[in-house]
Amino acid sequence: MMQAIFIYLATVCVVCAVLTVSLRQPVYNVMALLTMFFHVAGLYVLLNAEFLAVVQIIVYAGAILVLYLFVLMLLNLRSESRHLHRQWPFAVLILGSVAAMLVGAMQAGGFGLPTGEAPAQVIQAVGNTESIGLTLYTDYLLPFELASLVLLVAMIGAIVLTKKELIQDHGEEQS
Amino acid sequence: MGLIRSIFMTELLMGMKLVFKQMFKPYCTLQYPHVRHDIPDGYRGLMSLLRYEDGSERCVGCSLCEAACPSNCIKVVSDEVPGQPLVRYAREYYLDITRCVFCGFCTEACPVDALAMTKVYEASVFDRRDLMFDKRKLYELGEQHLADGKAYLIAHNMDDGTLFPKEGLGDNRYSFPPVDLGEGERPVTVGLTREALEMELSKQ
Amino acid sequence: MTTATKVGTITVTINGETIGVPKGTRIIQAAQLLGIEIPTFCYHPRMRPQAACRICTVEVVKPMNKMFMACATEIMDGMEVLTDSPRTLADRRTNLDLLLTQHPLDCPVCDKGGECKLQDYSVKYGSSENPFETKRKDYPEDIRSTVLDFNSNRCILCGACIQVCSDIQQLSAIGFSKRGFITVVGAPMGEPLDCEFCGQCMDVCPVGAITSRFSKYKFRPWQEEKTQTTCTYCGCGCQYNLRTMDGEVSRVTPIEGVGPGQGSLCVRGHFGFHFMEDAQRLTKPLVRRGDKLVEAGWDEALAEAAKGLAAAKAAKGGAGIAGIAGGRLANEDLYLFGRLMRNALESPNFDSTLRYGYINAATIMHKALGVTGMMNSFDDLRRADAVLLVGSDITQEAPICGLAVKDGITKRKMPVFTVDSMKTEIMKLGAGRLVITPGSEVAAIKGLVKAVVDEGLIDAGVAAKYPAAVAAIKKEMAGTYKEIETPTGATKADLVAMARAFANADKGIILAGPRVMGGLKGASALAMLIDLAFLTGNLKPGAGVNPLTGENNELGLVLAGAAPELLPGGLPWSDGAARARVEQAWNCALPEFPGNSLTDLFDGMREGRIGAAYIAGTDPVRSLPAELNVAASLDALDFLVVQDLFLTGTALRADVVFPAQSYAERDGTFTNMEGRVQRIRQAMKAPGKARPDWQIFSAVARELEVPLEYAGTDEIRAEAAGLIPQFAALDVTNAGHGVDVTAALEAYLAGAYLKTMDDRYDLPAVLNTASPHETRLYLADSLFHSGQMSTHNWGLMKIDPADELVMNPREARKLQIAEGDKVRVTSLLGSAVVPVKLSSHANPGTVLFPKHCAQSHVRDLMGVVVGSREEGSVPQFRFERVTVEKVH
Amino acid sequence: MELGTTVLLAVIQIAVVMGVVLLSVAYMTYAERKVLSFMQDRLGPMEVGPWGLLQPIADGLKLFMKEDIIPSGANKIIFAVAPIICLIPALIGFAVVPYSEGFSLLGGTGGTITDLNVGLLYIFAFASVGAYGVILGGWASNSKYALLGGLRSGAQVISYELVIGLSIVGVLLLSESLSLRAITEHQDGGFWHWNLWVQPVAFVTYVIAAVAETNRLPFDMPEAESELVAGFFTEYSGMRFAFFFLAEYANMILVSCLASVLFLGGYEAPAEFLNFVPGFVWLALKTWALLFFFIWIRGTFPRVRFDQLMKFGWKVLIPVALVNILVTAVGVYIVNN
Repeated sequence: MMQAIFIYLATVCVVCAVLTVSLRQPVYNVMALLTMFFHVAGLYVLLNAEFLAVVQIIVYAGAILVLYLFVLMLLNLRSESRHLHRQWPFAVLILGSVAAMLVGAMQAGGFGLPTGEAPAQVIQAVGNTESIGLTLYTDYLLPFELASLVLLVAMIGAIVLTKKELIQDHGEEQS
Repeated sequence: MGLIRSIFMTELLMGMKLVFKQMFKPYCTLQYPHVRHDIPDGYRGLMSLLRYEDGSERCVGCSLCEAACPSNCIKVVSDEVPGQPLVRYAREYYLDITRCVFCGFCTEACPVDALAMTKVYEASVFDRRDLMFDKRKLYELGEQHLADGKAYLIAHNMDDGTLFPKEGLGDNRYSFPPVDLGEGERPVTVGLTREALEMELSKQ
Repeated sequence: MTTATKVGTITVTINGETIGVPKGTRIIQAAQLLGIEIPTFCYHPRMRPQAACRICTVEVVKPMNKMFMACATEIMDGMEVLTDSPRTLADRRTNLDLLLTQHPLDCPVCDKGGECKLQDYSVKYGSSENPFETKRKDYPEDIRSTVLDFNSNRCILCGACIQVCSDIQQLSAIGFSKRGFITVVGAPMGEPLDCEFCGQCMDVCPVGAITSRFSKYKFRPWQEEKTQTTCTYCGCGCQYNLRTMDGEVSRVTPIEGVGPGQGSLCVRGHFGFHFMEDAQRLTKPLVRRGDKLVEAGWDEALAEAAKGLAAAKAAKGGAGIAGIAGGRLANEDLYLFGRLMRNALESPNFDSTLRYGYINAATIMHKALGVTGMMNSFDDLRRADAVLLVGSDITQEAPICGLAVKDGITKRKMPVFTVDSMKTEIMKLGAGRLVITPGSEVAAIKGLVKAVVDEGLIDAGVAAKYPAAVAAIKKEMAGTYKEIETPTGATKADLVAMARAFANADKGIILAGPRVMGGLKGASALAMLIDLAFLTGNLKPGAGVNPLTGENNELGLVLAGAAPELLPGGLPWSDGAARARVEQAWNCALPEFPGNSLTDLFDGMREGRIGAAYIAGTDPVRSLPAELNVAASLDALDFLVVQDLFLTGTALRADVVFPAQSYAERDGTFTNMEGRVQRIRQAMKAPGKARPDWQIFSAVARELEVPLEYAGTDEIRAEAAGLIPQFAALDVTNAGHGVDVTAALEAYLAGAYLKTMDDRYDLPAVLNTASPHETRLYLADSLFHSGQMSTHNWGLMKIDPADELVMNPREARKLQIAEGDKVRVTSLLGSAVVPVKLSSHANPGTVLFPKHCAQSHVRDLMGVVVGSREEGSVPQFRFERVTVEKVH
Repeated sequence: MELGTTVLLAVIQIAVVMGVVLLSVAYMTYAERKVLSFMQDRLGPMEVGPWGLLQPIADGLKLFMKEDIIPSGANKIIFAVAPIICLIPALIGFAVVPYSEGFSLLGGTGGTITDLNVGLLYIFAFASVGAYGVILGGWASNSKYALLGGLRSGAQVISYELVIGLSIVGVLLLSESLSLRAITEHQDGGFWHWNLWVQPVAFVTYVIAAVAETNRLPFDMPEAESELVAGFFTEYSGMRFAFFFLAEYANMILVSCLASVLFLGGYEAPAEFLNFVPGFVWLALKTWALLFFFIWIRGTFPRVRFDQLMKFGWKVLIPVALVNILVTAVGVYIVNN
């Protein structure tokens, strides 16, 4: 049962991922990506990580992809899409090498990856939100804080970069 | 103070309070098709043409209504009454009600009180061409709403109630001979009736 | 009227503004010069003041303080006038109140409502309360006349209508009858009005007392659109406003002070506005299929026409095609027609209705005096010292020119001498008359010249300056008066008296009518009149010889060169330099020899020399008598194109008929007899697919692959003006007015003058001597009709059904013929039955029949004598000897 | 519990909840028209049924029978899919709303269709997907009004989702769970236990953001009639229009339900002695009170300008919500220790 659901989710994920880069209409790309996000969330659910699944949807589907869609609508990409598709041989080359690397890695290491401190039983007992919280704020506190710091820097940088012109404009207006 | 007011949104709450109180006031609308307004006599509804009491047409075809009309929706084609030299009448009279602004200037301009506005305000039809009133339609309206027409003229001080003796007003200087077309001799309106239009269209 | 700049002016101050005016100026005229409006009902700038309406009252402060009538009071030097002082306004208000005691307030049903002076002044000066007791008059409206309705209830008795009838029209057809409160205006003795129906009484009526039956109740002034245009019925070219409502003509209104008529119109101009909307107008091109004319599209008809014309050209050469133009065509059309014939079709055979007589005037006037058309303008006529009118019933043929003469008679007691075979209206008003036998104009003119020579009336200056020419004329005058008295019936005493009176006048104007130019030896007759003017010293500005045109735009035909012996500009074909100019302008070669004239063309058609013809704006089948075999000639053609408003007798024989537009539907210009080039303007839409004539010519040329492309008539006129300088300026009298003809005259006298003298004064043979019939029939012009256009007016047909033989009442009584009886008219060529109308217009021994009328075939009774080539090849068919007998 | 029973239980609950929700949606439209009418001294719909009670049904029938028009130049697939994308998330959210205390049914536990332990986040996740329907619908219509409406909606939804998310963090801190049932039970024992009293600021920001999130007046920028005709669904008609309409009203009910769960104790009775009244009645009462509040606001306030809306969201509500989190966190820390 679980196997069947996994196969379905994984297949759709892969197909949607391919469609995301191969469809010509930008909005269709976004739709394909959206579908993929949902199925990735499904994978999380299969792994008993409901929190992650839901956050995946909120963050990726609900926020980031909406912004993409937003930008796509503001730009009329129809005429430029062909130009983008000319890069596909290059993409195939890169993807091919990455895939080869992955296959090599898997052949070398096998599927027996180490299990973490929160197997399914633990999560069901404690609740997956708590599990994630615990993991993040104990073992991975430093990377977490570093990541947030990097994000903060990126945000401030973006604000400074965009605000620069506005500040200059104001200055010119006043002078 | 202002800060506190905006934090607690007092103005907004005051507005909401007012609206809430309004909910309990009685309604002031009419349930239109079931209940209707009592329309005052001066109401300017659809235009109509009036006849004298003996059935002769009042309109003398002077085109003053056409001249007074601010939206140019009236067209009068005047002529002599056939067989009666020197008697002027409107051979054709068109009123494009789609362009009418219901100002009533035409009725004020009319020297013989042949025009009056009825209390008919429901003018919707299924065919726009039906809103091009011709002479026949206008006289029909006038016959159907004669009382309204009379009341309208009195309400607008265009008449003191002595409107309908056959010879017109008492003051002889305003006397116009009534147009007597005789029974059966009434000229067929040459207007663009709907049937005529349809025939025209079917020809094309 | 008045010019303020004359020397010796007196000054007047009106409302504080001072102006210098000539003596005799009246207050109202001075006020007009200052732009001050004084209300008036009865005053009219072209009439004597009558001070009847009393509304123009003004206050004079200096030299005496008193109220005066502005229209009748002549200005004294230093006069001070107030036109809107309280006293004046009070007087005006009282006047209006008094007028309104009786005037009915039926403005809504009154045709004048909206342009009524009484309305305007009541609004401007009147009061809202009338202090007087009001009483409505209740006269029944007089609707017995054909055109004009009199509503005496509305009449304010200003008398303007009566005055215009007596002063300007000189007919006195209406007047006041009864007295006091019950005074009414109308025909005398309460009879129904039966006059010329010029309608001017209606125009001057300030209120709606006189209205037209033709427009009654059909318009309101504010709904109408006004289009100033030119009347096309005769050569006068009056300007009027064609008023249209929703694309239909509602009426015609004159424009005061504008154009040749100065605001006067005749019955044709005023009431002949129905033909444009006649149901018989051609609306689509017609093409002959078998023996039927069927409707076709323009492309098809144009292609057909071009094919037929090209085939004729290929078979018989350019000279195998004939073009005939009529005066209905505008200047631009004629120019383009000429170019189509001579340039595109390379045919010299381009003739027109000029051939009916005016061609003689065109050639001789140009040869002798270097002018085209008239030497004088209508204004000159009004100011002349004497007028000699030969062979023209001017009030019928050119009514507005007649009014100019009448104006001189009324205002200046100008002597008018008439030589004619009919008792014309102007004859009754004139100072002297010679009633002569029909067809003897040449002899009468010779008599006058002889009287001048014999009585020593030759101008001293002329005698001294040109002795050879004078001697040559004197030599020709050797004969006795007997040879003049016999054919004309005039006595020596009459001739001498008239010659003496005319010669003694300082500025004498000679007017020559169609009976001079169109008769036998027409060119010589006109030359004799030039001799007469020459001998009496009248070839100078303000005096001269003037041929009157009969048809509309005849001068346009001349200027466009619509005759084989003429070039554009009215120059003779023999003028090599002019021909070269035309060749250069058109970029083509013109033949050395001129083409055939009208009668030769018809002969040519029957003999097969002419294969195709293009006839535009005229109907020779109906306008020429049967003896010329016009119909047979046209039938003999391989191909005939006709372009007209109606399906005329000519059009019936055509292979292709083009529907043309009338003058009211298009733009263009017409040339009147004075030479004024005046605009016609589009006032309405043409019926169906009719096109303006110039566009049709242009389209035919395009089909013939000779592009004559123009954007509009202005462009054509601009091109034509290069060859025809008269077309360059609009609305100016071009012909000969004010031109010093001395140089041209001297060249003429020095040239072939003496040679032509040999046969000039030879009298022509007496008309139709072979005929056993006694009564003389003359085809006369009618005031009410001129042909195709007028007879398609139901209005004019109602006024004058026209199809009547006019007989002298006394003679009719002898034959026991009453009005309306049918008579049989018999000539050598056959007989026709027509009804009779009795009128003293016809002399005993003479009967008249309207020229334009084709119904009764009276025209076909006329024998035709075609004049010699020197005399313009004019087919003379206006006189015939007939017998009139009652049909029982 | 057997799989069959679970499915049956789920199906029954889904049917009941959806039925109630859809009926509420229908009568919400009626209530809105009526309440607005009363506020404006009118009577509102009166023709269909007694006092116009059948009006929603008539409207529904009308909409379902009307012609379905797809504008030329529209992207047909997305045009057809957008209303569905809009409607499904709105309805799916009710799956985790606890409408009653747990009860036994067919051997399982009822009271919620599924008591997800991340239920709150689940609702927000699907609410954020609803924005796709609006944006895609606006884009696919090939109309400038629809496109502008869709764009505005995108911007607005993203901004106010943040506010909603931040404003409930306080509640989460207090109840220490993302499960809606847990949150409700946390407020057990009378109205003075409600989160409303502990989190008044959060409640206010939540309600404001909820109004904005559901595109209601005074924040109905995406469909501002006077500017954009009908905003993103200008070109829609018939069934598809009805879907958008249903989605909007279902969303309103959902956020109201959520507000009652989060702040007003959900199905809990306001006092112990009222416990005999079933829980779903209390939830319905609280929800309807909030819905009335929505209508009341609509009847009172004029529409704000778009820049005002964005400024208000980013510069006022988000800082306020953040401060609220900070204060709550500190408070919770102090109390816990």
